[in-house]
Amino acid sequence: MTDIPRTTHDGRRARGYVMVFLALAAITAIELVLTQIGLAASAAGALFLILSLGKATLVVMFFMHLRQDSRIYTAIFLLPVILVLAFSTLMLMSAGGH
Amino acid sequence: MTTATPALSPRRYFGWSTDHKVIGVQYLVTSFFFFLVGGAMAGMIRTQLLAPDSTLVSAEAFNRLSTNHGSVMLFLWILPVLAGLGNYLVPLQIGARDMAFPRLNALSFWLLVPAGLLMLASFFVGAAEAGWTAYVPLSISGPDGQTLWALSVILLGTSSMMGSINFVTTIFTMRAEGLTFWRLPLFSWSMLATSILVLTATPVLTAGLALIAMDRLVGTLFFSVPAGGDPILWQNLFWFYSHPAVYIMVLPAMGAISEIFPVFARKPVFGYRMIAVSSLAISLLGLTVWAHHMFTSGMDPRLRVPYMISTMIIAVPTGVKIFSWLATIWGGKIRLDTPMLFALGFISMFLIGGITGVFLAAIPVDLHVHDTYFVVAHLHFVLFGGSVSGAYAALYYWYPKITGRRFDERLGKVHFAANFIGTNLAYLPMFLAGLLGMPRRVVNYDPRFTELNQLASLGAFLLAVSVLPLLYNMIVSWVNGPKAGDNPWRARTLEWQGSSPPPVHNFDQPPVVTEGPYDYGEAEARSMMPSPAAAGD
Amino acid sequence: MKERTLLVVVLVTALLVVAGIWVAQNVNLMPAEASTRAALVDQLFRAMLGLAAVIFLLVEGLLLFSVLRFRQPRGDDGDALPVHGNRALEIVWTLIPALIVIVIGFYSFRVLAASEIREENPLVVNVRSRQFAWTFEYPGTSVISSDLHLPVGRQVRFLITSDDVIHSFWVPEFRVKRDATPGQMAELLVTPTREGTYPVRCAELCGVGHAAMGLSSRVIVESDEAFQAWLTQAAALPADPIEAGRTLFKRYGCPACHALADAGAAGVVGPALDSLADPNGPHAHAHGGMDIRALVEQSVLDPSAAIAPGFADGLMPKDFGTRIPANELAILVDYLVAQK
Amino acid sequence: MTSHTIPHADDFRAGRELSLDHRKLGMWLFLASEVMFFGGLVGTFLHYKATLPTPEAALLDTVLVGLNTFVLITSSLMVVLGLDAIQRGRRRGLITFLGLTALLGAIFLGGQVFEFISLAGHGVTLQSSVFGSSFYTLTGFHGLHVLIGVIWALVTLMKAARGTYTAQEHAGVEAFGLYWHFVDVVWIVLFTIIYLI
Repeated sequence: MTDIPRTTHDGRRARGYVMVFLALAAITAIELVLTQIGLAASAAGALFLILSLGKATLVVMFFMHLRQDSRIYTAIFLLPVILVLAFSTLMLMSAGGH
Repeated sequence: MTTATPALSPRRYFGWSTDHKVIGVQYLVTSFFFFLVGGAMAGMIRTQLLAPDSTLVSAEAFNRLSTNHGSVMLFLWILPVLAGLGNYLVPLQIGARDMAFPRLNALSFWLLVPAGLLMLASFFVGAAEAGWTAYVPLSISGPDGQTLWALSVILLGTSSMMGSINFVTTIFTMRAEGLTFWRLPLFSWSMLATSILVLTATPVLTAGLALIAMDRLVGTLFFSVPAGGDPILWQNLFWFYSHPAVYIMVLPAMGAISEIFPVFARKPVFGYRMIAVSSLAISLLGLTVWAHHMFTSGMDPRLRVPYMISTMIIAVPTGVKIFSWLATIWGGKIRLDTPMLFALGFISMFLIGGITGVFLAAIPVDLHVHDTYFVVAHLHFVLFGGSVSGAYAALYYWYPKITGRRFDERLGKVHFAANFIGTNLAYLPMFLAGLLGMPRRVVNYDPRFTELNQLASLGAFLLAVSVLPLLYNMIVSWVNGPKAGDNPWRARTLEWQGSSPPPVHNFDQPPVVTEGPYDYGEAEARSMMPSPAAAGD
Repeated sequence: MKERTLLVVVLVTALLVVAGIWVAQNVNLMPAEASTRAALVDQLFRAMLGLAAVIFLLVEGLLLFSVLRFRQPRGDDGDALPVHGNRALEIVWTLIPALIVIVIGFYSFRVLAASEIREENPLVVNVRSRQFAWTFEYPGTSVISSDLHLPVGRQVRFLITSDDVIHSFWVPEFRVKRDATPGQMAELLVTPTREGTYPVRCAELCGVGHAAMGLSSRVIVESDEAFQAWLTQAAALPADPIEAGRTLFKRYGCPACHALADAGAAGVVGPALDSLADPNGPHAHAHGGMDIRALVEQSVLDPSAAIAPGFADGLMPKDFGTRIPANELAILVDYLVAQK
Repeated sequence: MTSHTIPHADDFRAGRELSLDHRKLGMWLFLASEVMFFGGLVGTFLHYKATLPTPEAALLDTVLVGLNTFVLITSSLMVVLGLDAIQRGRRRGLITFLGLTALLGAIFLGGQVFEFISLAGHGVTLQSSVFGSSFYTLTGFHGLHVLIGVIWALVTLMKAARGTYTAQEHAGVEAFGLYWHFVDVVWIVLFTIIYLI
């Protein structure tokens, strides 16, 4: 897969990956702590969704190289994600019409 | 200009081959076999419905016949025949030597065989009898064949998804030099739009079918009402795929029409970009409308109107396509060969399906006609009058390319006449039966609908007969039909520029494309030049 | 040349509009109009039919005209004029269908809203469906009937559910259907406007009896007096207690699951109830010091309390307590206890 | 198997013009369909979470699974470091990191099996309730994907050991990497909707 632009072959990229990893680990730790505190359900729900969105974006952008790859890959990944968000919201909303 | 193609033994069609042309023909022949199986089931159904209280077929057998008639026709005929056409033509139309993943391509065909056998085998253990829609809880308690049916459809979905991964990758990465997206032939555009739908919609049905299979085999409670399971959930999972599925089944046929009209009217396609964009618009809009199948079910009433609106919007790009086709042949020099006849038949019959689709989108009307014979007529006009006529047109149009032979024009016209009359005779009466109160999937009916059903059955029998000239023509002409030459229709798209049938590696040198696929009437324009070396002749 | 084509276009458009209006007013494909909703739906349907006729004639006409007018002249293998597109025309045939669709959408929305207006004091009818029969219950009375009787002119509020798989309650003459989904209660508002007898169809595949289920029940729309008369007659009980008991036994659907020779019942889902009171009969196990009358009443109101050996719990409906008025319960229990 | 693909000048020129590699494009398309497959299961899980609240949900041990999530995130780091290693021509580095990925994947699966056993001990099984069905199906399908990932990691490791991958040509490692990270992203979403909200 020779389409990734070559950056210089030093440890900079590896260090970048470790930084991303630390961020992911930190967010996960925060989430665990938050569960122990016992926040109000609705507030916690929104917060957790944002945190997990953050983690997912980090992995997709840096570990899966979507940041520097062609926009077409991003579009191919985003379309299903948007559809799943819409489908899940509808499934959450419609608890039957009665 | 083209090297002589080495004599290839027909045995290659029966083994594992990674040549997209062999796989294309394997798809076409296998799907045609299932077309005959599905057609036989339709024949039995229409024979049973000749009389209001006939006991020829038992209620249980009738439910199994109608369930599998629908499943076979949709999953084992329409999807594979269009996949076969796409497989054969997309690489040729874009100037590639083969698909991006040849082995994956062969695997996606060979999944079709076990899937088909599984569905037919279900008849021996009590076939599925909950309709092709397999609504729960009825499909949870059905005989073992329902599980085989679910596994068969999962396999077909997997095969369809593999095909789409191949199509999208091939179209994006293997186009010939100079063949930009705005020079891509419209059939390839339609395969691209179709593949987007397949990749986003099929997995959701696969998940739903997995839940049904687990409920039946492992005893999970997804759709067990006493445990709190929700039948509406299955309807959402099912229709999320099954409405895009009907666009998956019509877009390639529309693509074929967009290829045939310019050739037989000797005139460029009208509004090329609008047609290409319409395919994508239909594809994306198609993912937002699924719940218009559930207006009468217990869905959330507040959601009905948004679904009505998004469904009606789809009529606009469909209208754009139909008007563009009309404008294409306006002022043309029309030759009424068989492919053109079927393309014209497609438009006139698909139009009836499309218009009645808007009736069904209007909620108050749908609350009356949903799950009645009005819907049966609508779906047969779009699928049989539409997709199948389109597939027939494509088969006749590309027959010389695939076999190098000409088919018998008279038999083609006989097939068209019988098919056109048969379709209208079979399905127009059903509209009226549905409006007057005949529900769908019934083994017996109110005597007041007798005449309408007899007309419909007559049409169905004519359709059964109409397949004979097609079968005879396709087989006999391949063996000793006259040589067709490389470009009998003098078409300008890239697949017609090489030899017919094309060599195993499609093009001797990578072709260089210098102008659009439909530049008819340009005085100095030459057909899309396959390669610089040939520019001299 | 320009004027001639303009004239032709205007003429053709006028012709199409006239044809569309004629179709909208004269072609009627629907069954009798027997509800307020039917009138509204038929208006919408006829309007759409007129529009459909216009579009159909336009497209099929253009198709036919092109095929005849622009046939390839004999021996002329040349190409036609290289016309690739016409921006104005493409905009027109995108906007006009969009406009038509918006108008239809808005009109449909108004018809939908108008057909779901709640009137006060509707007649409530419970629609219970099971494999393969409809049962209509009139809350506040003990009337249970396989045919639906309705007073003309009064809004009916159907509460629709199913005991097993999905069915779909559809009266074509009312122009509406609603799925009966198990585990859910669906509401449907209909105001009958025309007396007469109409079929009740099942519009969702529900098994081998799907077709039969659509031919078994009818809705009878009648005057209010006739309806009240029917209601009281249906609720009436014979004077003789045993006769009354037998009627109630059948009315509440006991024969579907229980066998009882006296009532000609042959159900096998639940235990047979012949010689129920015989202490050393088949039901001796349950007596255990309980007075037989208390045992029978308990088994009707709370079936799971005592399950006869060899029979499954959870099959017998648990809501008889709310559905059977006290006086009728007493008659029924007396009837059962009288089975020696 | 008749392989007729004679070496041809340049099949994927059009792809390079769009800076697309056909193998990576194929992988992303496959992942798009996987997003929709898990979308169907997530939709089902959320629907029943909304309509059938159950005390059984309280039996879930968020802390244990939190650690398991940490294991999976670490394995994602191993994959990218492995990819970085081969891009710098260090085959040994790739082999080590792939081994660690497979190990961490196995640890994650072990953690899940442990959780399943403890839950089953509390009476929550596939057949016990709708919650049980939807929980085990969703986490089960994800676990299946992790298992396939562990096997794929080991296969890639063996091919690396045979010298299949070089600094110039390591498409197989990238494909595996995309798949593994995708499975990690799916878990990040599942962890949130099952355990956190």
